[in-house]
Amino acid sequence: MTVDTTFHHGDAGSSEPIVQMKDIEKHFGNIIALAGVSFDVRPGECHCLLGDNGAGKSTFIKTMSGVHKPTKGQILFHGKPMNFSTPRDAMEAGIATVFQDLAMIPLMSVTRNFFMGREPTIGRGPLKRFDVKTANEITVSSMRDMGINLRGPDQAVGTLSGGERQTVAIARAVHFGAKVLILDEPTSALGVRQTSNVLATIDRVRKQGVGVVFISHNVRHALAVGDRFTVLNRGKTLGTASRGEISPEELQELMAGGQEMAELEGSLGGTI
Amino acid sequence: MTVDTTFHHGDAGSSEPIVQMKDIEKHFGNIIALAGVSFDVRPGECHCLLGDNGAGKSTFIKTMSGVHKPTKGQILFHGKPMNFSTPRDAMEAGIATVFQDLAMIPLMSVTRNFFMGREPTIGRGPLKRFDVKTANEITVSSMRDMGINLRGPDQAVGTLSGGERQTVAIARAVHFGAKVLILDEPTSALGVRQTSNVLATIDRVRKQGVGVVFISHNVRHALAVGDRFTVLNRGKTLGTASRGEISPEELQELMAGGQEMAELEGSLGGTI
Amino acid sequence: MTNTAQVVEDERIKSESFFSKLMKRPELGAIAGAILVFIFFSITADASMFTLSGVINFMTPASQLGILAIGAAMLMIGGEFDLSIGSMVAFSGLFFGVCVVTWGLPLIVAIPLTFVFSAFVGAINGTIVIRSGLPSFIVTLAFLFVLRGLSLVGLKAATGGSTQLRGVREAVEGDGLASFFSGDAFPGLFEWLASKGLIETFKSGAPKVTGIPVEIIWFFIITGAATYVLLRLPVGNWIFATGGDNTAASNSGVPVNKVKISLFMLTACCAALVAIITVMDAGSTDARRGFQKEFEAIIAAVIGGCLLTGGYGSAIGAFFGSIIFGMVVIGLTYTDFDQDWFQVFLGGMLLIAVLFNNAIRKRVTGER
Amino acid sequence: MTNTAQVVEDERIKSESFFSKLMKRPELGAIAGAILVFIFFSITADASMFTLSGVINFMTPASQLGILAIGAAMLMIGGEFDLSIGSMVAFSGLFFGVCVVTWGLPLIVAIPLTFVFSAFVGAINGTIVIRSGLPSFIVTLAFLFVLRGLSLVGLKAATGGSTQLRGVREAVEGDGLASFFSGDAFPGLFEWLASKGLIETFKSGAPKVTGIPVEIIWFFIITGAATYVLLRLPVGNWIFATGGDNTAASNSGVPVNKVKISLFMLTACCAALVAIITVMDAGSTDARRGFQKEFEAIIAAVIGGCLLTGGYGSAIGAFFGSIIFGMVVIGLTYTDFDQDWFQVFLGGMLLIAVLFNNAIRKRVTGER
Amino acid sequence: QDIIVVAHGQANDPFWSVVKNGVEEAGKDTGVNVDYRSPETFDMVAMSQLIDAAVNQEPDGLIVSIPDADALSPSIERAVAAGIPVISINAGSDVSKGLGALLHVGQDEYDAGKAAGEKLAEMGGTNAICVNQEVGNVSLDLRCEGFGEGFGGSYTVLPTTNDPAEIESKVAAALSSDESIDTVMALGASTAGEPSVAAAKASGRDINVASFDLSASFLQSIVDGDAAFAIDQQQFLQGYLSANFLALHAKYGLMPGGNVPSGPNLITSDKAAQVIDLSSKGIR
Ligand SMILES: Nc1ncnc2c1ncn2[C@@H]1O[C@H](COP(=O)(O)OP(=O)(O)OP(=O)(O)O)[C@@H](O)[C@H]1O
Ligand SMILES: Nc1ncnc2c1ncn2[C@@H]1O[C@H](COP(=O)(O)OP(=O)(O)OP(=O)(O)O)[C@@H](O)[C@H]1O
Ligand SMILES: [Mg+2]
Ligand SMILES: [Mg+2]
Repeated sequence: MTVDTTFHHGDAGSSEPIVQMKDIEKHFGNIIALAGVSFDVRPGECHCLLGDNGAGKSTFIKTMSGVHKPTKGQILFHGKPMNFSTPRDAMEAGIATVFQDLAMIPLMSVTRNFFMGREPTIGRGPLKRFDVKTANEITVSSMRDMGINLRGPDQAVGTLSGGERQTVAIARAVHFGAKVLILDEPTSALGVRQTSNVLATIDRVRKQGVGVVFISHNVRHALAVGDRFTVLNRGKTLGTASRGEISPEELQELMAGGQEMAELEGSLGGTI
Repeated sequence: MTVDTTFHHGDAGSSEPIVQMKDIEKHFGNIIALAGVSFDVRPGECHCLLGDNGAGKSTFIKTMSGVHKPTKGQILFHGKPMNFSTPRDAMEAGIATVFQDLAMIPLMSVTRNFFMGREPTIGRGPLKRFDVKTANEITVSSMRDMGINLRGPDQAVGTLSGGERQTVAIARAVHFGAKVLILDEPTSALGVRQTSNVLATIDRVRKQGVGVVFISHNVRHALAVGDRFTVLNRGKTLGTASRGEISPEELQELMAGGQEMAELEGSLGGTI
Repeated sequence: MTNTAQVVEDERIKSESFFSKLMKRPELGAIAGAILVFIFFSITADASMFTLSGVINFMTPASQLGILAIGAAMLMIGGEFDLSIGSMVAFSGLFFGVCVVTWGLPLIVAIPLTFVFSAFVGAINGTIVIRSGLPSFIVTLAFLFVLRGLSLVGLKAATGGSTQLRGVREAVEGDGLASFFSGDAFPGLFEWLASKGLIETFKSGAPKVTGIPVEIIWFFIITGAATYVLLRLPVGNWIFATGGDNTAASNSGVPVNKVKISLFMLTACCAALVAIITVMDAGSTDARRGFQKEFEAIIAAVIGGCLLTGGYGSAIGAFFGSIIFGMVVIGLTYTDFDQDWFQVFLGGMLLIAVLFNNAIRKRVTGER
Repeated sequence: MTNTAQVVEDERIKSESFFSKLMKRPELGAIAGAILVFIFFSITADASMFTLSGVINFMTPASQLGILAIGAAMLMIGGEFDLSIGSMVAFSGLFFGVCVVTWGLPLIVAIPLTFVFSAFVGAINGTIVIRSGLPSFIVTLAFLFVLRGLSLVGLKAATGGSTQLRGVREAVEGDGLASFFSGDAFPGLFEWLASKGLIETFKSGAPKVTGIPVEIIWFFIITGAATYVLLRLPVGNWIFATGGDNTAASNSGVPVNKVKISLFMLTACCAALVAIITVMDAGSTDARRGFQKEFEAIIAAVIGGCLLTGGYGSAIGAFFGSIIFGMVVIGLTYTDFDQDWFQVFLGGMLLIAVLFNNAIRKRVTGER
Repeated sequence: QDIIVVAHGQANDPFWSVVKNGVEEAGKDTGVNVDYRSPETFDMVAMSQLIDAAVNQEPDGLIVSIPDADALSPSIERAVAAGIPVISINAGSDVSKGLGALLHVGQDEYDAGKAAGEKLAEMGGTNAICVNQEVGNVSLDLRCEGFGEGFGGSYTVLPTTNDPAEIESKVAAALSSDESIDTVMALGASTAGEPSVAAAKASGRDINVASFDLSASFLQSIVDGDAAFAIDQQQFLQGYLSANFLALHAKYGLMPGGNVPSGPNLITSDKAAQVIDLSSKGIR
């Protein structure tokens, strides 16, 4: 694996974890989605969460960001036991998440989606109101930073293309992610330009001391920005590796859950 | 670019196109999504449709599969002008599509989604009924072929993971795709194993003489299976290239719409 | 394709009791509420409520409501509403009455004609909804008013000024088809049972219950048929898909417009059936027949677990929903509560039944 | 962040007329229908309909309905229904009546007390909906019955057996606050105008219109306030988000439960306001006050473009929706149509207004 | 010349449709233009607005029913102030004069109920139910109250909806849960009366059923002996006479000197047969 990179990599293990999840279990009725997963994220690192489809990655990060209550297990925030009862609590603690389903309201405009729940205001007292102008400006410029030129900030999100929509969710999380930024397959619908922007953004916020949790099915993206790699399989942790300890092929095999894969096209060079 | 591959590649230009789209324009109110795009797909080839986010790829294939009516332009099916008024018409003509939003009903079971609109029946006359047993069997085995072991065919699609859901849509389209198979970013949420299965499947159906339209943001996936590559940008065609005529770097630059990209991590080796 | 549907044992699934599997089905969600209401009345109500005649007494209105509720439930599963069914009862009742009384048609002609006519009105409803893209709520609401108004106008025209058209009973007397749509079924059986002392009789020896009212039989038949259609026929799948997500269903090749129009026609036909039964039973029809039935039908369907947003529900749920509603409405007259409190109890019982239902289901299935 | 929101010229956007931009707004969708109805009546109705007194005459019921409709619209945008507002009008009317007549409280106490009480009932509604996860349709339906029943029981208790509580007008006479909630505003102005011959007078010389009924003023104030809240306040954004997709909103940090409960409290307060105004104006209250108003309020909101599925709509739409409904209901009495045809016309006019509305909007915005 | 009627009962209500027919016939006979209006449900607020609308059109005569004097008085007083001659019908005989109406044509609901109650008590009734298909409609509530007063024995109000099937079941339920009930008082013949007769018949007991207002089928039951009597307030007269008086008033300034009682009028089996035909034409 290449060592010379244009990205800085955080020093894993250097500091106290911001969020620590211990032996998390999550059951939906009779379905066991998580059967004991431990995980932590430290400031300034990018911790990749990898695994096969249905391994439980999304369920896990939803537990982390207050959407699900764990059936069993403990969540520590800055070392103290914490129980986020709503996503709002998690957000107020400084955790911002890009969910796999993006959590956007199709009928609402881009700006209104961007600031949903955390609207900037202008004026004071009873005249305090939604500052639409500032909001529009921030939205357009954040989107442009990610490589999307919006037709206008008042276009309904439902009429955006898949990648445009995903970019809104990422830009929003980056804008509000104070301490921890969780990205669930953020680049899945993105074009090449937008993807490179997102990877660069992850690197940038990491440098600012934010802890990043990055879920991806793309081994190469993970290796490009990740400091540590945790692999899930069928609701259990397969283990955590640090950057440089593991080769792309090994990682890919772990992600496939140890099962054999269809024969690969030569041009892919061994990784998908 | 590597020439030795494990995949067979169709001989582009060898036969009459199945579907031919000429100068398609599509406007939504005052928004111009497509400003004149021409495209065709021949039996036994995989024609990749590439382009930046918001370029109009999804809008284009929706026009092709009868969801949208083009504002201007002509659609030829086996050389004859054709006007699909509903997706059902297109399906009956042998076009199966995996839409980017998957077109699944969250509250319905996997099997019921799989066969939605084309249920297998058993019995005759007034006793003709939905053959649930066969349907379940086909669903479970198709999903297994794609690398997903379902907990049960009666799980609601809404509770599946992102990748599991996408696999249902792909398996369904493959099952019903008689002449043309359209895949809109089919691997975006898939794990490595499932992705390799999908790529192998594209190769398999192509060998059977089906025309495949494959949309992807992953240059390497496109090059691995594509015979021809058409790049869209801001609602217009940038041009079509055949396999071997174009290098990955060139293709990636076209896909980015000619705009510069963020500096890349070295380990990505030039392609995202 | 040689694999069987048999799924391999999966460590990610906890074992689940048969009961909990059962409670997960939307069909059976409403049963807990029905049992609760039953228990409530068996404690508080006069014993005569659950004698044979008492049961038939509350099942008759429940069945009339239920036939409508099942139509409404199927339409709701398909993602639309029909607020015009109540008015449709009056309107097709008028049409049927005019056929039989004014035009003197035999039932074999009048009944199919009434169904065709109602289905036609339903199709108009559906076509407007689909063509305009307006919510069915507002379109069928307009028909609620229009049909109710036309019933009044039509009645006055048919009777020369009165709001009641009578003489239906006399007109259909002796028509062989009448026994399928009015009165009681199996009178012979009940007489025999009475003579054996197996069912209650009046002092005169005549059975208290002379048969099962035909609407109850229709109610069961329609529940069965609707369940079969929803769960076993391709079109059932289409209905769920259409209601679950119109666009996704259409993109998957479901003929959503045909499905919706057919459902509007179906609800109209359910209304027509109720109209025919009640008009023949009462021997007359008036301008207020079916007043607010659309509302009660939707209530019954919702109690039975149908979602207002479409795509989820069941005919059996609507079946129990109608019985719950019917039992509560009639049951309170069997109790000693001051009847001024009727509506308070009605509301309270409905709420408790649905809450109980919900609580049981969550409890059993471990949902949160 | 130094970029401005000014978007660069984009070749992918066709230019759009100001009018078409306007018609895209949900606020103004209903205006076309209102104009159509206006034109219809200016042709068919008695000329007195559009005199000052005629306009005030149809604006009064439109305003009473409209105050409810705006509450209902906000709740619908937030993704829920309240079927209990009609009963709430009766119930809070009773409460207010009892405060004033039986307990003899001054308005300064009675009015806030009524609002607090109603908001409390609304909060119960909302809490049950959220805690149980049941559809608000069924929960508030239960309250429809319960509150209606309690109004009956309460009236009988308060009056010793009658279903009508009288004497409110006498009880509030001379109370300074009364003029904000009953009667006409600006009577002096109108008298002066009449004396100058600027407005119509009866033969006696008294002005036909003695002022603007307070409900009309309240209606305008509430429409303005609701529009401001929806479009300019953060909480407006939360309401749209909650109704658009509850889960997505919650995942994005919107306190959906608080939003919903507040909206239920708001609709209840709207009902209380209507109750106070009508009880003071009528001087009495009875058990059927507000009957079916929930239904009409939802109709007005839907005519005004609110989606039943939530997340879309506007207060101004509900404003025009109420005016359309009020104009049609009262307007028909200014025409020569026979009352028997009233419902047919009502339904027909509603449908045509909404269809027209829709057609214009599609035409103008180029949607298909 | 225009005469406007604003009543609290709907045009599709069997009782009020007869009033409407009376009004229309008077219009035909006298050559004036008559217009019948009512709120969509029993709604006093809406009714006062309809009166206001009528006043705005400055008709030559206004006919109103007054079930709630408090709620309607401002509107009626406004009509009187505007110089429109007003006649009240049906409900409100006690307040009619005070509000400035010229006279009242009708029957007091309470008195009619009392008359029915007395008659039923006379027939040996001791325990009754009063079937009310629209609880909260004050004029119906008054009928029940009056009935209770006249009847003397014990009675309960049975609240129902407008649905005949439900009414039949409810009456049957009430009868079977209380064996001592021997009298059923229905507040409307076609909605409540007919199903009550059916339920009483099915109970196999000997029960006196009486009803307010008329319907052909209920009258037939009286003839057949299944029902005791119906109370007819001859509401056709309320519509016909009031409209006629106002037409004459407009033409010649004539007006009778006092209230006209149109009922009560008990229709028992001896008279019922003659009435059936008229009833099925909407005249009685
Ligand atoms: N609400 C739910 N009810 C029942 N089962 C659920 C629910 N949510 C998730 N599951 C199941 O839990 C498992 C884990 O789902 P999850 O979404 O966490 O997977 P994932 O690792 O994110 O997969 P992907 O990479 O495909 O997104 C899946 O098999 C899914 O079917
Ligand atoms: N219904 C619609 N109304 C208005 N604009 C639309 C609509 N559908 C698509 N668009 C616009 O058309 C453009 C093309 O969208 P499309 O979904 O085809 O892009 P795409 O190439 O598939 O992008 P991606 O790679 O992100 O999926 C987008 O800018 C989008 O905002
Ligand atoms: Mg996931
Ligand atoms: Mg796309």
